[in-house]
Amino acid sequence: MDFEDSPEEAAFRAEASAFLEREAPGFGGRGDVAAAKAWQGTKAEAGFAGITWPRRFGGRGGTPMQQVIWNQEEEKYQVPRGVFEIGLGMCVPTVMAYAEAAVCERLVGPALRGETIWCQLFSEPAAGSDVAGLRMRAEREGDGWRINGQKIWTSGAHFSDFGLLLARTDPSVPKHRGLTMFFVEMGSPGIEVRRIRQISGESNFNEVFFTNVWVPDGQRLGEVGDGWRVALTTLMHERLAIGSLPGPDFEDLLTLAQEIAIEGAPAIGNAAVRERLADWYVQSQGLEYTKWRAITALSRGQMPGPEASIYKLVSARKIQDLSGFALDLLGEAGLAAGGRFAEAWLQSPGGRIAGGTDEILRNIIAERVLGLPGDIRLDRDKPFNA
Amino acid sequence: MDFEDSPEEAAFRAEASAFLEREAPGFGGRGDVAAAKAWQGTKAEAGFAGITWPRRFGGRGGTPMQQVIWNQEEEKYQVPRGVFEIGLGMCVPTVMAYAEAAVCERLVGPALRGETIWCQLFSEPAAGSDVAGLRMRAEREGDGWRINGQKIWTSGAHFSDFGLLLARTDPSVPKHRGLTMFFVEMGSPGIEVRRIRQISGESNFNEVFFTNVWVPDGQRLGEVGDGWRVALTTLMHERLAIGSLPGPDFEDLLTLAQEIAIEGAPAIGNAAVRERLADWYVQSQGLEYTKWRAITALSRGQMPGPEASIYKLVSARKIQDLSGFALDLLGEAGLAAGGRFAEAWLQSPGGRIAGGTDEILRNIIAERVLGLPGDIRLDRDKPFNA
Amino acid sequence: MNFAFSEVAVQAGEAAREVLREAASGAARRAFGAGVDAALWARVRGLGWLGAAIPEAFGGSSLGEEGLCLIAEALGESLAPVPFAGGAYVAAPALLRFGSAAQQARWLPGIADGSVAAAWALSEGPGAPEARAVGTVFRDGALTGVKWPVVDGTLAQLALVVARDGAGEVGVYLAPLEGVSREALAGLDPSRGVARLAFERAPAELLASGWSAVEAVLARAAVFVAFEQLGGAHRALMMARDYALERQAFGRKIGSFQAVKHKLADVYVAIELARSHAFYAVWAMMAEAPDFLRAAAAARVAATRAFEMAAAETIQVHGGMGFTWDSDCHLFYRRSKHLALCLGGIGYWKDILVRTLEQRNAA
Amino acid sequence: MNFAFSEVAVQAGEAAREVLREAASGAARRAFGAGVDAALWARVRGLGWLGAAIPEAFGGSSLGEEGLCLIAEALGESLAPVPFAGGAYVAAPALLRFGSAAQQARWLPGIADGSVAAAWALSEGPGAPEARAVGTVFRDGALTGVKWPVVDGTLAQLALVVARDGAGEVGVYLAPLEGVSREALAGLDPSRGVARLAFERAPAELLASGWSAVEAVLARAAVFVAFEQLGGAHRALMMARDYALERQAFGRKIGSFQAVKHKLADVYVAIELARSHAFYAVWAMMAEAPDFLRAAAAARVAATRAFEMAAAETIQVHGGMGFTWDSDCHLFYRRSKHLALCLGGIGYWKDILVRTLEQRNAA
Repeated sequence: MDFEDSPEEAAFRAEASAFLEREAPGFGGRGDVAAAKAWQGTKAEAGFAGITWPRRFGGRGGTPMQQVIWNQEEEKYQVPRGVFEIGLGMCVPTVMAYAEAAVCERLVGPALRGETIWCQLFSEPAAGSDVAGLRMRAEREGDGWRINGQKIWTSGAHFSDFGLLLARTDPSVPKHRGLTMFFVEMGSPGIEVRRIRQISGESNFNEVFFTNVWVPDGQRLGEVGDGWRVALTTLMHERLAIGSLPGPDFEDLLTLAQEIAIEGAPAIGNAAVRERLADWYVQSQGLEYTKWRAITALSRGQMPGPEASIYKLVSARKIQDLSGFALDLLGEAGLAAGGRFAEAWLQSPGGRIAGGTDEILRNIIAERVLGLPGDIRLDRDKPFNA
Repeated sequence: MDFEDSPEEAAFRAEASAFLEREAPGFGGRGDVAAAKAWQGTKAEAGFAGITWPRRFGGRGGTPMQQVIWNQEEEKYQVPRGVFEIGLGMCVPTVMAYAEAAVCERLVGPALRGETIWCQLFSEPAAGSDVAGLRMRAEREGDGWRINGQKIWTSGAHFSDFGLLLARTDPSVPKHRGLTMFFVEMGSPGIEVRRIRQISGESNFNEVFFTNVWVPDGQRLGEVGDGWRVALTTLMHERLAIGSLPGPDFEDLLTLAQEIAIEGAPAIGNAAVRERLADWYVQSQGLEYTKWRAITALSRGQMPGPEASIYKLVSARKIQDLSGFALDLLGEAGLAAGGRFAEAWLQSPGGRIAGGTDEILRNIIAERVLGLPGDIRLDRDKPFNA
Repeated sequence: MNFAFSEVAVQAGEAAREVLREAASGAARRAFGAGVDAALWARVRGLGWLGAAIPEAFGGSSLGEEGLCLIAEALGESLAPVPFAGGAYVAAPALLRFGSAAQQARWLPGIADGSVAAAWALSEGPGAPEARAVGTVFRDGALTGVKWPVVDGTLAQLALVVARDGAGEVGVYLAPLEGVSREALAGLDPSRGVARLAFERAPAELLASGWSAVEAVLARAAVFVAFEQLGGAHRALMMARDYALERQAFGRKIGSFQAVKHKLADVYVAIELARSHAFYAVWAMMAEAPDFLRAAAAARVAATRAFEMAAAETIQVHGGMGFTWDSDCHLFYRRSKHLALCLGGIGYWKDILVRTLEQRNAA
Repeated sequence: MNFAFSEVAVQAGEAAREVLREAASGAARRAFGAGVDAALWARVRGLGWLGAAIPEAFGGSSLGEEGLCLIAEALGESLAPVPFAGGAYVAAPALLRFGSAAQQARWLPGIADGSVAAAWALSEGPGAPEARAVGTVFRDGALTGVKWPVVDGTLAQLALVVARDGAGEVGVYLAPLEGVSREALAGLDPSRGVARLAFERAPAELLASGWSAVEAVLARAAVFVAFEQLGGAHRALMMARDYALERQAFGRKIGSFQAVKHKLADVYVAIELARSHAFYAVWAMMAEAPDFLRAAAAARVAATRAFEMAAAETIQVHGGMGFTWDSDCHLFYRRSKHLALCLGGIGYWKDILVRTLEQRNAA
């Protein structure tokens, strides 16, 4: 065990760090899309975008470990990068895996340089956890497809240029077999984007309505009817992204408990508060160390497994419980609480749902890690329209 | 709301109380089967056995409320009565519901007077939560049945005279439809009883092996193939018995917390200990008040519903957690702990399983109280031997 | 034994539920920002519910505490955004328990007909209710100090203010709010209003002296609030149940998945335990039972937990739809926290519960 | 970055697991009452595991702490009933950290070859470890006092005894156990022996002075015990998984029910978090990192919770079979509590954890 970089890693870190020190401060704290695009362009120019991507697409052709090192260094700055996470993390890798060279040529470079933004159009009102139950119809018309239906929970659709779209091309076969993957230009006639307002009042998601949208067959990714397999590629990339959920942590609660009094003494002296702090420390720090284990596996060329599902399962619930407990500590004053804990408490129910519900994540762990059977499926072999 | 007896109830309570004051002390603290039989006989003679049972079978023909009042009064004495709970609470009521008058005549009186003890032979090694999956075969032979197979988890089989037996008479039909109910004499040739030792070292249960046991058709209860419906009668009586699980409660923990020190002060001053005490008080006392609500319903002629499943679900887990926490408070000394907490902690896993697992109880609440769908059943319409 | 509500109380509760089904429909959402739905409040005032537990001599209906509890349950179920609690749960019981004849005659009729909305003003910032945190002072017949947050503080005519007299003794004071400076605060539950009240030599008079009086007022209010919480919890559970019976995933109703079934079974259990405690607490209040404070604390702890759990898990069962602004789920989620905090957080009440157990054992 | 065990440590762990698969099979049950399986103990002694983290100069194998951790994991997985911990986890690390050259030379070789079984003698009855609870005194080169329970106290040759000197200062003393009166006590986990030791002017010498030394000894031991707990937890989970894949109910494998799947997923999560903490703690121990005490406390808390949860829920998944004497389930259940208590209960360690966070923030 050691936590030192290898000489190669250290060299890369130094290079990344020097670049960031020079360029990142100019983008610090900015959250707008224009700033994000500019930052992405700056990174791309310097060879720090698409670190593991092939050089022929403008990537660096580097190692997963270099990507981790880059992330560690970039995280030290408040640079705007969230708007690219889905596109560069999930959508464009799928394009690279399935599109012809010419298409890649045309799409990947601009995405990498931050000139275009991608969103993912999978979920539908009637197909959330059960994505394969989606209904959006794509019907052959000439040398393309006519698409009708509705998507939902699409992050960033309102500022995206392209979308990765999963649609049903054959409703007469079982649900997983009648799907096909496309990419679409979000500016196409017939696409309407509506913001969704969440509990917290923010709007991070959209509904996207398709009315007779025409998509040429050249925008198909993979074979007709093979969309589910293509989607699994996308979703695998989602799981690889061991992100962190925003929200207060035990450190914030520790601070609060040192400030607030219970019976005239700081709340930190209260054993019930201490127990919770200990429990949440164990969760948070345990997730952090688990990430280190995954990085170690990555650095040895192993793929992190579905163990990554642990991360969101534990931290989403923790944020809800911790922020709720902080409000409880505030007592009546919590009624008028703005700030970190109140915001987190309002956002936290979404954390337990978006990107895989608690229940789906437990299923993934039980099935893919422990090898327990899948839930009984009555619909697996039935024609979708039966 | 009031908690006073009606005049009739008060009169009954006075009568019961006078009898108990006179007779119960002689049986106090005795746990052997002979004492239990003698106590049951004494009660029967005075008209306090089978309080709600018809007079023609030696019962009192009384009201459910009188039964509750009797239980409240009897509980004040440490009289031995556990060995009759299953027989008089579940088995004999099933006999009364399904047997012919002559058979009832012969069986019910002796059971009520404590001359005979009954046990319930439903569960099998491969049929625990899924009782209807049982395999014990009963095959027609002359004017009776030849029975082979194994039962398990039979409380009191080793001192019982009769058993209520559910067996499969037709394996070619779906599982619930091929069962038939019988009663058997436990002394019949071919029946062998073996004690099962539990985690705690005690033996409260048995395995019962049937090898070519012959049972006359006159010992059948209900129609051939109708055994599942008969069994539901028995199990309904089980749920009506809102018993209490033995084990330490928040009062015991309160006492412990007042005795043990944490950092030089009684543990009761520790907020983490206080929180748990409060939580367990809420559970225990909440169950007690819930029982009062059920009794109120009973006194109005309503049947207590499957809400009674709450009782065991909450208290079994509580006993495990509470006794484990008490051991934690003892610290290293817990390693050598005998006594109430250690015993309860060792017995508690059984409490979460016997008489319906936590999982089955949650299913019952979800399905029968909330009206949610049953689990998907692939076996319901399939022949048992398919 | 009769551990059930009187027929007349049950009827009052059902009538309230019936009225609110329409009258309160959508009201919580309409009240966002305002903290009250004026039309609904007018309706509620007209129905006499505020006086349910106030004697007829003071303009009440003498329905009794049982009736008020079941009305509270109906209000909770419908998320009614009205300034009901301060008068009906806090001020009226406090006046009836501690008030002089003159105080009762002055204030109870207005509370009963809703012309006087009342507010509970204890908190002076973060922390649990406790005597040492009271900085507001009463001197020469007037109060000086800042209270926040005060629920319904912007619109109330009367506040029950916890303050300290010249000798340092804490007590509950009756303070008419004309002339008191008020500032509306943004609340966690925008369908209920909270405010900061700055008393500057504001005229007031003593209602009851001693921290034990403060606790007694809180305990009575906690019982009624527990019924509001039960109502909210039950409704949240039913919403989840209904959605689980309707929503399909993987070719089946999501209510057929054990993850959903067992979650809702656990919520049901929490609600039923809380309901039993609340039943006992109202009986103990009416009977002036010696264990009333403990009973109230237990009801408060159980009901708070039940509503918070029901509201959070209802969102979870609703999935993506559950965390949208347009779903009603978050109205319950917000209200569950509002009610959890409005009389002091759950830790405070757990501590009272254990303290009363210790006192019982010491006695 | 390399957050993984060295190849040599991994091999040592795998070799230990290989040996124990047969050698420890059924041993825990055979040891019931005796608290040790003599044949297995002889085997373990012969394999040199006790000296894994002891320098070769003292007869050890210099495999290092990493290797000892993975051996501990294998021992935990197999429930090996051997007096391993007192020497390998407590005494040897304590001697290496605090011992004089003479003390090391006198005791380490015997610990390494198993001729000296050691025991940790801190507890003097109910309660968490704390200096003020130490009543045993050291005076004129000898100890007087009663320690209980002492794990492996009946068979150990050496005890590390926490006592108080004439000046009232607490310290850790080395006490050979010849002549000390010992009484075997019935244990929660009868496959491990516990005893009451009565020291009456028993010769002893100071190893380390101060409560912080006691904590340092406990913290080192906690890291190794955490690996035993991880091993036990993992095995318990695998037993449940295997049973869930085999047992049928309602026409399907019980492992296809979400109630079982999600329960075991939660157990898995608890184990993996604990494993990550344990990894960090052994690194912090080897690196003498300033946050070692906190790391050890976190590993202890996480591993205790994981093993207790895994053992309890494994019984639940096994249903009726799980609570019979003949099932192995209760061996894990008992051992989980034994390990949870043997270095002080989880509350004590949570408190240390938060204390170290406070100290960090104050610094």
